[in-house]
Amino acid sequence: MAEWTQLEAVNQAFASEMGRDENVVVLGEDVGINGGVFRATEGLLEAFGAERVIDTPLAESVIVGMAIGMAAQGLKPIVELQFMGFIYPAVDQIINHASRLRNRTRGRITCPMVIRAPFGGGIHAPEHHSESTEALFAHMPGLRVVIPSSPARAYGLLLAAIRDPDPVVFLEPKRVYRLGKQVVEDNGEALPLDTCFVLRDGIDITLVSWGASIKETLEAAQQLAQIGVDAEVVDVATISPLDMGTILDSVARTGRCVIVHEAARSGGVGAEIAARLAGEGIASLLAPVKRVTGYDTVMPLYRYEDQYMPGVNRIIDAVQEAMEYR
Amino acid sequence: MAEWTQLEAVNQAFASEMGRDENVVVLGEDVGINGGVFRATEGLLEAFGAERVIDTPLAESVIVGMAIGMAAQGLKPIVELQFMGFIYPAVDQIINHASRLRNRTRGRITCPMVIRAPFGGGIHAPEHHSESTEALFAHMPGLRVVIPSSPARAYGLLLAAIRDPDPVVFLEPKRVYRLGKQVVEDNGEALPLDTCFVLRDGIDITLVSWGASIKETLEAAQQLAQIGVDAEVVDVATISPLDMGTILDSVARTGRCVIVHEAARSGGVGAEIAARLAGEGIASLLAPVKRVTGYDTVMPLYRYEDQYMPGVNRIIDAVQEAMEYR
Amino acid sequence: MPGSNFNFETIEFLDPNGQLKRPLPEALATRDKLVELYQLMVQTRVFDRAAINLQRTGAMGTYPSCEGQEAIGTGVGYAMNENDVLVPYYRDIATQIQRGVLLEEILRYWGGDEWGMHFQHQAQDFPISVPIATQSCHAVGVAYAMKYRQQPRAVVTTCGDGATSKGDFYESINIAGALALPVVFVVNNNRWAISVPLEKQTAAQTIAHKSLAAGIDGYRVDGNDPIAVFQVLSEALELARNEQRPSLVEALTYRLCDHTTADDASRYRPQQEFDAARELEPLIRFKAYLQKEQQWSDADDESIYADCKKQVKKAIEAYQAFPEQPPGQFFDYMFAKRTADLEQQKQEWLAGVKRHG
Amino acid sequence: MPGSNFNFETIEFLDPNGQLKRPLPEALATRDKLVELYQLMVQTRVFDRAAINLQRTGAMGTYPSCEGQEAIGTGVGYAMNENDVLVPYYRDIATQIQRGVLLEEILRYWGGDEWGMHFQHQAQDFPISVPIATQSCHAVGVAYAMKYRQQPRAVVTTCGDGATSKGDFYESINIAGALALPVVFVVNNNRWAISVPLEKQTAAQTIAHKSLAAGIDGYRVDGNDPIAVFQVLSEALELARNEQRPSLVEALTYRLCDHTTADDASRYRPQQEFDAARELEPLIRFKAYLQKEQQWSDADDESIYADCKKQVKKAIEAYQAFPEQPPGQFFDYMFAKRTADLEQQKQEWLAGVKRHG
Ligand SMILES: Cc1ncc(C[n+]2csc(CCOP(=O)(O)OP(=O)(O)O)c2C)c(N)n1
Ligand SMILES: Cc1ncc(C[n+]2csc(CCOP(=O)(O)OP(=O)(O)O)c2C)c(N)n1
Ligand SMILES: [Mg+2]
Ligand SMILES: [Mg+2]
Repeated sequence: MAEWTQLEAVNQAFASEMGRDENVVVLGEDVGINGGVFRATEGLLEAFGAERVIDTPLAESVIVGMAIGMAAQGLKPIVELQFMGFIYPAVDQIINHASRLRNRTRGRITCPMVIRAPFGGGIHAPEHHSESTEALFAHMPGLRVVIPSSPARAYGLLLAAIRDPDPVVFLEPKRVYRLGKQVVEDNGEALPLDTCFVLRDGIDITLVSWGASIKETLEAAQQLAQIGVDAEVVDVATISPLDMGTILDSVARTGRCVIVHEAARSGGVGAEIAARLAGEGIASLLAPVKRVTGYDTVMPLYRYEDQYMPGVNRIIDAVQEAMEYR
Repeated sequence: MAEWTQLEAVNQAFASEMGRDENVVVLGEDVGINGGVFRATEGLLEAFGAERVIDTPLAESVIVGMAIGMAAQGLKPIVELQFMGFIYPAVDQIINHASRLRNRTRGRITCPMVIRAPFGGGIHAPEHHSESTEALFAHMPGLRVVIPSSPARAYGLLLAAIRDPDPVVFLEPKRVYRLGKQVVEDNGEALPLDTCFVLRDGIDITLVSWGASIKETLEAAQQLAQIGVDAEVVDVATISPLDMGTILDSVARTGRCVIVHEAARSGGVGAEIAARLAGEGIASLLAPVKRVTGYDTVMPLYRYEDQYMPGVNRIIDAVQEAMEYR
Repeated sequence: MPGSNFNFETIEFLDPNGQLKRPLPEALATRDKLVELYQLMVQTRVFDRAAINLQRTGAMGTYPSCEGQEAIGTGVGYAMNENDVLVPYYRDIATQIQRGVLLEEILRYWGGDEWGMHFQHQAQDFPISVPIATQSCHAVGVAYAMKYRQQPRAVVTTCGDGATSKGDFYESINIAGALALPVVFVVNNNRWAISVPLEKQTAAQTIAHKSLAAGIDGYRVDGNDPIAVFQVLSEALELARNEQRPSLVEALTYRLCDHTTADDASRYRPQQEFDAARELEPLIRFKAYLQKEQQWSDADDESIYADCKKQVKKAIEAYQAFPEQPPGQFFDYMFAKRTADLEQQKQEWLAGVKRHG
Repeated sequence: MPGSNFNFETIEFLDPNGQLKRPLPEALATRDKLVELYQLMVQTRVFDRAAINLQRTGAMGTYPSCEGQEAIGTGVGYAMNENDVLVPYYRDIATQIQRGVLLEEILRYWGGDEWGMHFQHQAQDFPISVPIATQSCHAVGVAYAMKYRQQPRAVVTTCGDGATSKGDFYESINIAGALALPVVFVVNNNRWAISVPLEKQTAAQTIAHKSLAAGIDGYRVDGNDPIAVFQVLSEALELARNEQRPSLVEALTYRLCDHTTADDASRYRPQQEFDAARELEPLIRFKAYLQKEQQWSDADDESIYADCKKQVKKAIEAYQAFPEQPPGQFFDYMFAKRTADLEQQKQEWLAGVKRHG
């Protein structure tokens, strides 16, 4: 069995599913001979040909809109948008059409398609290359929003996303694209969507996160263990629709919750999770729900991005505050 | 003093400010001779000429992008987007530029501009004419999002939005555009942004809402009074940045909170308010924070939209649940 | 100005008096076919008037009339093969009825019911797209799938003159050219986009000139002449199906109606311009032709109108007889299977209905 | 195909051997001016190489080289008036330095500091726009303001060949035409958009043909010849300023570099094509011309390079000497005044810094 980075896992999921199903096609800017700017589609052109690995003109709206038309004809298009900062021209097609065609036609025309974009900061990239605006899509009825945080989950969730009969926005945390390898079996097996993954069991507090921030969250949990705080770590993975059951169960046991995400705090997905805790989960709460997040600012240019990113220290501080709350 | 509908109040705010400041220009589809599809800009072409009341081609991205260029040159453009469902092609310009130019240039280039759009359902309009996606913009750093709910607030807040040195998304609840008149003094005085308005004092529970839902919220409060529940009603008005102080103060007194909005529940602005209650406000909470909202579905076509809309009954039910919670 | 002196010839068969200026295309050279074209236009007109009336009497919501523009859809639909795909906009009733969409489905949609876009007898055509020009993008995707599968099929997508100002229109024609896709973009140039006249919409010499930006074929056709529209579309579709040559067809017509029933065109439209356009409209012209050249009698005409009215009456009855959606159906088609959240919300909703009725 | 036979002539002054093919424009007919053009190109090239080097050594972030494309910015900047406005993209260094942007500011931006776009000596020009083609929209707004105030000024906005596929580009040229705005759209056609060659980007016969879609003037110019670029831009700007005639200028060149320092063009770019383009590049050509016609000596050349290197060295020193932003400055420029939320978040952030250093 192979050891893969997340990026390799994405690439392998492609190769596996394209080999299995000739309706799967890939389209986007530079996905062909260049293999994508991060190389996620490397080798696919050679393996599957230019009809299935389509270098498009530079036009995000028609790229996504075209995928909708393809999907309506039974293809399973996978769109690569180069960076999440360039998803906005396609928002109209995603919100007004991809997510609505099934409902609009009462099931006659559907949109099985995946829109992939690398997202998040921390790689010293230029302006607009560090976006975490997953909350925009999580608020959109009719869309699934899926975020892997390990090679195995990248592989299994991407397979699930491709096979899903509805549109999936698949956001790949590029900061951890090449950080750490994992043995993944290339068995073509999908992981379940709409399900959180509990990455660490614990009894004192529940840490909830997704994407690249899982890294700092797990690090914080480890450091906390050394000072006697036993944290449960939940990777939300599918941020919409939320598997709130898993989180509520965990908080019912721990009584405390810290949510960690890179996106701006106000209106982030953390707000929805905290709101449900304030609703259904209120009886479990022994302390304020804390959010360790990006700030309500633009991501600074790279020289200052570390100031912005939610790091291990900030997580630990929040946990300690929550633990001390009486 | 005149009695105005909200629509007339918007129109008068325009007239007043355009008379005062010749840098104010209005642009959009059909804003000229047609006076806008809702007639919000009626009479402006005659009064201020075609250079200041600009009928544009049908192209939302360049309409907003052009306003950015105008604002950079010291004009104060007011964009009308015909319906909120047609704002999405302009999302790229709003998020990537209007909200960021000040920060990007460290204050050298700024974007004093207003983007107006009628929003919300309930007028039996066609598809895409009933959107309430204010949460998208509320999550965007660098934007103000302002929603009036009465003629006086429409007038005063629109003046404030035009005069604000930064971009404002100004969403007008079209369901109440012509519902009820109010005496408003045409004195050119702005109301404060970033401030909630307490519309009704009460001691038992805090009802938080904005836009057209204020109508049902106030109705619910009145009915509740008859069964002995004294509800405070807060109109958030500026949904970003949130004036959370007013809401926290109120809940500190009442201990209970129901949030009402038309937008889809998951990831709506109600989530942010509830999340802050679950954070800073937790010590005040005597009951779960309830959200009475639209569902996580597309707004149904008009024959079924009443099924979707959060009505008085649903608000009262939620309040009663909250009141009964021990 | 460089380039602006290039001209696209406007293709016409029938002049405004119903005089045939060129020989009939072979495919239309029988009386039956010609009568069929006329019938389609009349059917559309009669339906359109009835729909406006339904709206006026509160039995239906906002509706966009296509009065004066019936020849475009008639010619377009007549030129399409059954296995082609239509990606329409909201003034394509004449095309849609040829594609198997039921009149009562069209009413049902504007009557505020999603089932109006379910199209019982038409599986592949798109529903109309309300957000202007967005459908152009879908059309190129459908065309891509046809090309990928090496099928000799093509896509027709339509939009208005105003729509040609939108980025989506241009991105679509450009990608259609770049990838050589079997798609024909038909522009209903009715000279207005709500209250904005064509002159304010673009400085392009013609809408057909926009094809040059994408390197695709461009055509201009008299959009009040169903024969000309049929002929141009037939050629364009042939090239699309067999040679993957995309094209843009500008069909010249006039919006002889308000923008929709929510609009009042008298606020902005010069009466003279309207009166002049009335003279050129397709039904009068085609009837004159049939009378002159195809022994068309007043009785024939009356009988066609009577037929069409009967059809429309039946459609209205069918519309009014549609069953209501089961309560809370709006939860059911968001995903292939309701998510846990939606399941919970639906239960909550049903409980509320139970409580309050 | 209708229309595709229309040709835009490519305007050239210097041939690839540095031979002058037409008389010099009057405005450039002194040795000093010509040397100044050369100096600008050399300055840009020397800076560009140094910037790449800073990136390679870890002293700066990703950087987009403009090697081979120096003549465009040189000619464009030289044609602009001080009170015109530039709305640039990321390969316009030669223009920006003429507009008062400091070399150290450019480094500072790519070095990850917003102050690099503050432009101490240039108040009105836009910073570069990373989201492709979005800047075209801003340009028409700036042009509108100039026209509104009846100022004889104009806007130049630039983008790449790939950018012309985007809706924003087209919406902008179309509205510029419809509203008759004083703006010149310059397209740096370097034949690649990262790994996508022009042939895959569009089927348009030329980029200049896209002007026909908007009804604005179109020009094609040899983008490796600063004299030709200057001359075309001068004419286009004159028409923009005085007659509100917008135009699109396609400048033909080649990207003699990777897309950015994060790219490796050898993965996709045919070596032969690259080698052939090298032969045509602007600096060699212009030097040959100066040598042939303007008594340019090797010593002159060396001295110009030495000068430019000195400038660049100073710029790098200034870049390295820039003070750090005060801690937490990223909270301070979101709004004219920090909102209550941002104030609270900044305090929270400062407390964290105090706690952990
Ligand atoms: C993106 C978007 N913006 C605005 C609207 C509102 N609107 C509906 S139709 C229309 C005018 C369309 O004009 P045109 O394309 O010429 O088509 P016509 O109605 O004349 O057939 C406008 C502005 C919309 N539906 N979508
Ligand atoms: C909207 C958007 N999509 C994608 C990108 C990523 N990207 C940066 S430059 C580039 C290619 C641009 O090519 P071109 O317009 O020809 O300009 P050039 O770089 O060749 O000068 C791409 C795809 C982006 N910056 N913005
Ligand atoms: Mg029209
Ligand atoms: Mg290029």
